[in-house]
Amino acid sequence: MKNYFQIPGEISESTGLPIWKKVDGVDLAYVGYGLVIVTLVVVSYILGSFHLLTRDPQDIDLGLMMAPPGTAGHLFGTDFMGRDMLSRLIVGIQAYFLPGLLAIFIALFFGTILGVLAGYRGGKFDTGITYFTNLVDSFPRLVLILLVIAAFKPDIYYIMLVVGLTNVPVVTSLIKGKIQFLKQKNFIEADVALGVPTRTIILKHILWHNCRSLLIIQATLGMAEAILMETSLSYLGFGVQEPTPSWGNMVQSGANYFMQGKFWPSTAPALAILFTILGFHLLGDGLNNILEDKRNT
Amino acid sequence: MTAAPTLKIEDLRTYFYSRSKQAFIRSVDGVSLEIAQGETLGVVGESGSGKSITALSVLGLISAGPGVISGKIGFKSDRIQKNLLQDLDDFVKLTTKDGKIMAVSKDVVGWERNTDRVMNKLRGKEIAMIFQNPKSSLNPFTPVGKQITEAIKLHTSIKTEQQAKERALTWLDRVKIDSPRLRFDNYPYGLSGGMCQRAMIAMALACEPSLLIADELTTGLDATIQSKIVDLLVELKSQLGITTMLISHDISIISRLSDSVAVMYGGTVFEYGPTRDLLSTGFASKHPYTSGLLASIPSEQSIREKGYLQAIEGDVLDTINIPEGCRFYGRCNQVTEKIREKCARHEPDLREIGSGHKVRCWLYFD
Amino acid sequence: MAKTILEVMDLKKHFTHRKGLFSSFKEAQQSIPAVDGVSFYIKENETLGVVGESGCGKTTIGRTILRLEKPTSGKIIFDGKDITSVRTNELRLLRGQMQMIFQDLDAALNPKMRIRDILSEAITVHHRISDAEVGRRISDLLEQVNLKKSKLSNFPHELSGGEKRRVGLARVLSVGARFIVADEPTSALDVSIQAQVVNLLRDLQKRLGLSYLFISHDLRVVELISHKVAVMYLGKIVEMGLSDRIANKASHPYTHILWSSLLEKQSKETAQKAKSVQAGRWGVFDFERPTAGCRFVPRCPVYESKGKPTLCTDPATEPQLKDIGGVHQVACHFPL
Amino acid sequence: MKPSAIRPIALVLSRELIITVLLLLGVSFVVFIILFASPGDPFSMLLEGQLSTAEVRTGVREAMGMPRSWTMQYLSWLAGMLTGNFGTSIRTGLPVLPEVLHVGLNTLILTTGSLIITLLIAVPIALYSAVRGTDKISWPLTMFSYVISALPIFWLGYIVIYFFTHKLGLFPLAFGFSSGGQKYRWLYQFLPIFVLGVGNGTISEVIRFLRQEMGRVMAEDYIRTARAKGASVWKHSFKEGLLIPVTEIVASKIPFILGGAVIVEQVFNWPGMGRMAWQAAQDRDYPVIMGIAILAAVFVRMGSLFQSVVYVIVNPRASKE
Repeated sequence: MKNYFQIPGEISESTGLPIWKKVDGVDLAYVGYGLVIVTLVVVSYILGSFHLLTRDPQDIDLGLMMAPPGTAGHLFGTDFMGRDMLSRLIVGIQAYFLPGLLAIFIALFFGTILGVLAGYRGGKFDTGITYFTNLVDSFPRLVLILLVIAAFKPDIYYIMLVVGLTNVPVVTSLIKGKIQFLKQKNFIEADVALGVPTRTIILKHILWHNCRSLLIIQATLGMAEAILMETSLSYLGFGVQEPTPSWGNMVQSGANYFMQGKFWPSTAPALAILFTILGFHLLGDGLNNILEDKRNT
Repeated sequence: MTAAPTLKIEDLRTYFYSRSKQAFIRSVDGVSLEIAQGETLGVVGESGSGKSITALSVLGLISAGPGVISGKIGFKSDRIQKNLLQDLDDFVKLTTKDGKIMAVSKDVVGWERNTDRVMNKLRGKEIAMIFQNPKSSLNPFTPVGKQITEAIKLHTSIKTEQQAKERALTWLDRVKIDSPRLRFDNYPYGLSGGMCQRAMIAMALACEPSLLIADELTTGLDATIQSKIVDLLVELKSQLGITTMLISHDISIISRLSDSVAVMYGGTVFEYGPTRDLLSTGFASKHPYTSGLLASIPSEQSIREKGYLQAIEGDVLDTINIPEGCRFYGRCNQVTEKIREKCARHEPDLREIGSGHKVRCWLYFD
Repeated sequence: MAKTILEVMDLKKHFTHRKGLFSSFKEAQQSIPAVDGVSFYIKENETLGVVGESGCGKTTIGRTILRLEKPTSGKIIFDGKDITSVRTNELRLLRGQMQMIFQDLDAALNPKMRIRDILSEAITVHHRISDAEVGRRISDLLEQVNLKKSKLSNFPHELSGGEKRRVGLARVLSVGARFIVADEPTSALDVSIQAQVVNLLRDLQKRLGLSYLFISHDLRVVELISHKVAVMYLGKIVEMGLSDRIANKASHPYTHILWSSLLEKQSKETAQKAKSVQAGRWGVFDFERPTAGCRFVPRCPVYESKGKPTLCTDPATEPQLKDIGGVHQVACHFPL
Repeated sequence: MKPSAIRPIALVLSRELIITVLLLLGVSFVVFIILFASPGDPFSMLLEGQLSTAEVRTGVREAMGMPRSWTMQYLSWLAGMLTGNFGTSIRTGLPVLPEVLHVGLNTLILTTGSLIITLLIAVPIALYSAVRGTDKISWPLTMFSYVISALPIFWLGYIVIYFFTHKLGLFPLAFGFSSGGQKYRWLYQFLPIFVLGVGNGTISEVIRFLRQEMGRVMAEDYIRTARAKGASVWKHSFKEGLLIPVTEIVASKIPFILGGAVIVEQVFNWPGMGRMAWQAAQDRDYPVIMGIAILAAVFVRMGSLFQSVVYVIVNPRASKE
C-alpha cells in the first residue's frame, strides 16, 4: 500500500502561488504560442507599414524565379515573378490587420450593447435581440459577403463590416449568458438592493469585472475569423488584388505551380495562414481555460 | 453479536489531489465503522466532514480526478462476501521529491474498470444508494417507472417488462406514492421533490439490497415532506429490517432513525456509540464536538429564554491542511491545562470508553 | 412604545407567466399569485419571522418590500412614508436604510473583487467620504461582524461559508441600514456556523437597534430569533402572533402541522403526541390554481374530520385574518 | 409513442415553424435592404427581371407602373418570390429559381456528406477525451483537430488533388464533377466531401463542445445514480450527452459549412450553389446571389428546425414549457 501521507502544516496557500503554477501547463503552452504569433503579426505589420523591409515585395527579378527557400538573400525563396516571398508574406498582413481590428471592434461593441440589453433588461428586449441574432445566424457568412460584394463593391472594409456584424451574435450570447449567470446567483440583485447605480453595476461590476476576459478572448478569436475570411475572399479573387500581396491571393497565384509539383509559392502563405489562425485559436482557448472556466470552479 | 457485520470499514482514507496546492485534500482520513446486519448506523457531521465521501467510497463512485482510496471495506451478505477495495494502488503513480508529493497521475479508466469489476453485481443489487437532490438524481429523460424497472430487470430474476412493471408498481405503492399507475409514466420534472425521493427509495429497495446507503435523503425538502419521508423510512425499516447507513447533517433525523451513530469531523470519526446515549442531552461523557453540535441547535430552553446559542467558535476544518494534534483543538472549549500539550501535539485515537461507546478525545483517556 | 418602522398593507405580487412567443396577442398570460394580499407591521428593534414551505411566497415578500420586484397592488410604508411607487432616485436613497441578506452566500460578493474592495465600494455607495475614513469604517465593520482583518485581501472564493456570510452582513451594515430583510440567512450554513450567525444577528440587533424581517424555513431558528412569527401558505399569511404562541398554541391547522413535523422528526416519544391532528394528504400543490375558498382545504385534516363543510370551499368566504386575542391572528373557519 | 405525447410536440413544432417563417421573412428583408441601399439601383432591375419577357414586350410594366414606395417595391418582390418568381439572371437571362434549386441539390449533398465526415472524426475524439481527460492519445488528437481547423481549406484541396491526380494518376488533370474515370467515380465525388468535412474549420470547436457537454452530463447526479444502481452509464448519458449536443452543433455549424462549400466547390469545380454565387459575384449578378442567399438561409433554418424537433422529442420537459 502506498503512503499518501503528507507532513501536516506544510501546504502553501493558493494565493501565494504564481499564476503559472496554478494553471494547466497545456493552457500555458497554448497562450505562449499564441502570444508569439500575435507578436510576430504586430511586428510584421509595423515593419510593413513603415517600409522597413530590406526587400521590396514588388521587386520583380525575372532572373531568380521560383527560388527555393534558403536561397541567398531570399530566406523564404521567391515566387513565379522572382519577388521575395518573405517580404510578400510580411506585407500580406496589411491586407487583414486593420480591417480585422475594425471587424473585432464592431463585433465587440454591438455585441456588448445587445448582450447587456438582452441579459440585463430581459423580457421584450431579449425576445427582439434573440430574433435579431437568429436572423444574422441564418446567413452563411461567405454568401452574405458575396451578396454585399455584388451589390456594392469588393472592398475589404465592406467585407469586414459584414464579418464584424455577423460576429455580433456570438458576443451577444456570451455577454447575455454571463449576465444571466450573475443574475441567477443574485449577484446583480444584491447590488441593486445595496443602492449601487445601474451605470456602475453594468460598467464596473458586469463588464469590467466579469466580462473583461471574455471580451479579450472574443477579440482573439475574432482576429482568427477575420484572417480566415480575408484570405478566403482574396483567394476567391475579391478584396486585395495582384500585385498587392495577400496570403489568399498568394496561395491562388501559386496554385498552378503547385500542380506542377512546385509547392512552395502556394505552401508558404498557406502555412502562414495555418500558423497564424492556429495561434489566435490557441490563444483564445488557452485564455478561456485559464481565465473563464477554472477560476469560477 | 458474533456474526460478521454487513459492512466493515477499516481505516478508510479517501484523498483528492489538489494540483494548485500540491497536496492531498484528505476528505476521509482514517474512518473505521461497522454496521451489523439489520442495524441502522447514522453518520452525522457538517459539510466537509467526509460523511458523503465515505458512502461514495463504499460504492466505488469516487473516480473522477486524481483521487486515491486506501483501507479496507469488507462487505458480507447471505450471498456474497468481498473486500470492496482491491488493487486500487496499481492505478496511481506518485512523484515525490524530498518526501513531498509533487504530482499524482492516475489511470482513471483502469481504476474505473477495476472498481466496476469489483462492484459488479453489488451496486444496486447488494448495496443500494439514495442520494440527496432527488429531482436531479433521477434521469430527466426517462419516465420514473422505467428507471425502476431497469433496476429490477438488471438485478432480479424478473426479466420481462410486464412483470418488472408489476413489481415496480407494488413498490411505488409501498412508498406511498398516490396513483402509482399514473406516476409510473411521469417524467421526474412532473413530480415534486418529495415524490421523486419516494421514487428513489422505491428504486433502491425494489431489488431488495442487503445494505441501503441513504445520503442526506431529506435535505432540501420542506419540513412537512421531510417528516413524511422519515415516517416512511421508519415504517419500511420495521417491515423489512434492512441494514442501513444513514448519512445526514440533521441530528434530529439521525436520532429518530438510527440505532447507533458515528459523529464525523474533518474526515475522521470523533465519536461512535448507541444513538440513545450519544444524542441525548443528559449523557455526560461526550466528545466536546458532539456536545457543541447539540448545543448549537436551538433547544426548548434557549428558545424559552430567548438566549444566545452556544456556538462552536471558529470554522469547519479545512481538510487540506490538517493540523498536528487533535483536529478539533482550535475550536474546542473543553481543553484543560492538564491535557493541552497532548491536544496540540498528538492526535488521539478512537478508544472505547464505555460499552460500545468509542471516543477520540484526550479528555477521557488517562 | 416603539415606533413602527415598516407597515405592509394588502400587498399583492402576481407574476405573469408568458406562454410562448405570441402570448401578448392571445391574452394567454397566466397570473401566478406569489403574494396574495398580505398585511403586517414591524416595530423598531423588532424581528418578524416568516415561515412557510418553499414556494409559499415568503421570499417574494422580502423582495417586494425592498422593491426588487414591483408590487402588483397594496401599500408599503417605511418609516411613515409610502414607498410603494417611489422613483428610482428616491429608491436609491431608501436603500441606505433598508437592506437585504440573500440566501445565496455568494450573492453580494463579486467573484473578481477582493473583500476590501467589496466593502469599500459598499461604504462609498451612499456616503462620499475620504479614503482614510473608509479604512476606519472597514475596520469598524470587521469588528462588528467578527471577521479577521487578514481576510480583506482575499477573494470571495477563498472564504469559508461563515466568513462569506459575515462579509455579506458587513456589506449590508456598511450603508447604515436600520431595517434588514434576512432571506434564509442560515440555511446554507453548517449547524455550528449557523449558531454563530444567529448569535451575531441578535447581537447586532441589540447594539444597533436593527429591525429584521427574518425569512426562514427553519422553524427552530425563527422561533428563537423572532418576536413575532407569520406563517405563510400559498401567498397568504394564515397565522400571525408572538413566537411562543405560534409555536406552542397554534390555532391554524397548517401551523400545527408545521411544528409537529419538527417534533416528529426529533424523537420517537414526542411523535405520538402530534399524531392526533396528523392526517393531511400531501399532494403536489399547484400554485396556478388555488382552490376556491380556503387554500389549505386539500391538505387540511380539520376539513376532513369536520366532514368537509361547504363553508371551507365556498369561494365567497375565504377566511381572513381574525384577531383571537393576545396579538394573535388566524385565518381559519375552525381554529384549533 | 402515445397520442397524448404527440399533441405537445405538435404544439411546439408549430411554434418553431412560425418562428422559422418569421426569420425567413427577416432574411428576405435584409436582402432587400442590401440591394435597395446599393448604388446603381439594382433593385429596380431585379423587379424588372421578375416580369417575363412577354410581359415586357406587351408593355405591361408601363401600363402597371413601377411601384413607387419602397414598401410597395418590397412587397411586390416578396409576392413574386412567394409564387416562385425569383427574377431572371442578368448573365444568362434564365429564371433564377430553377437554376438555384438545381445547384442547391448538389450543395446539399456536399454539405450533408461533409457534416457526416466531420462528426465521424469529431465524435470519437470528443468521447474519448471526455472519458479519459488529457492523456497520451487524446492530447495529440486534440492538437491535430486544432491544426486541421486552422488549415486553409483551399490548400488542403490542392494537396488532395495533387495527390490523387498527379501522384496516383487516378483522374484527368481537369478536375470536374461529372467527368472522370468511371472506375473511381465515387472517389471522385467523395474527395470534395471529404475535404470540406475535414477542412471546414469547425472540427476543433465541435470536439470541444461535444467533450464539454459529455463531461458536464457525466458529472450530473443522475449519472451517478445510474452507476450506483449498476446500470449502463452510456445508456443514461446518451440523450443529453450526445444526441442533443450533436444536433445542436450540427445546426449551428451549417452556415459555416455552407461558407466553406463556396471555396471547396471552387477548388473542385463542384457545380453547386457556392460556385454559382462566386460566379454571380464576379458578374454582379445579384438576382442569382439573392436567390442563393435565401436558399442558403432556408437550409440553415431547416437545420435549426430539425434540431428543435429532436430536442422536443427527446426532452419531455421541452414540450411542457
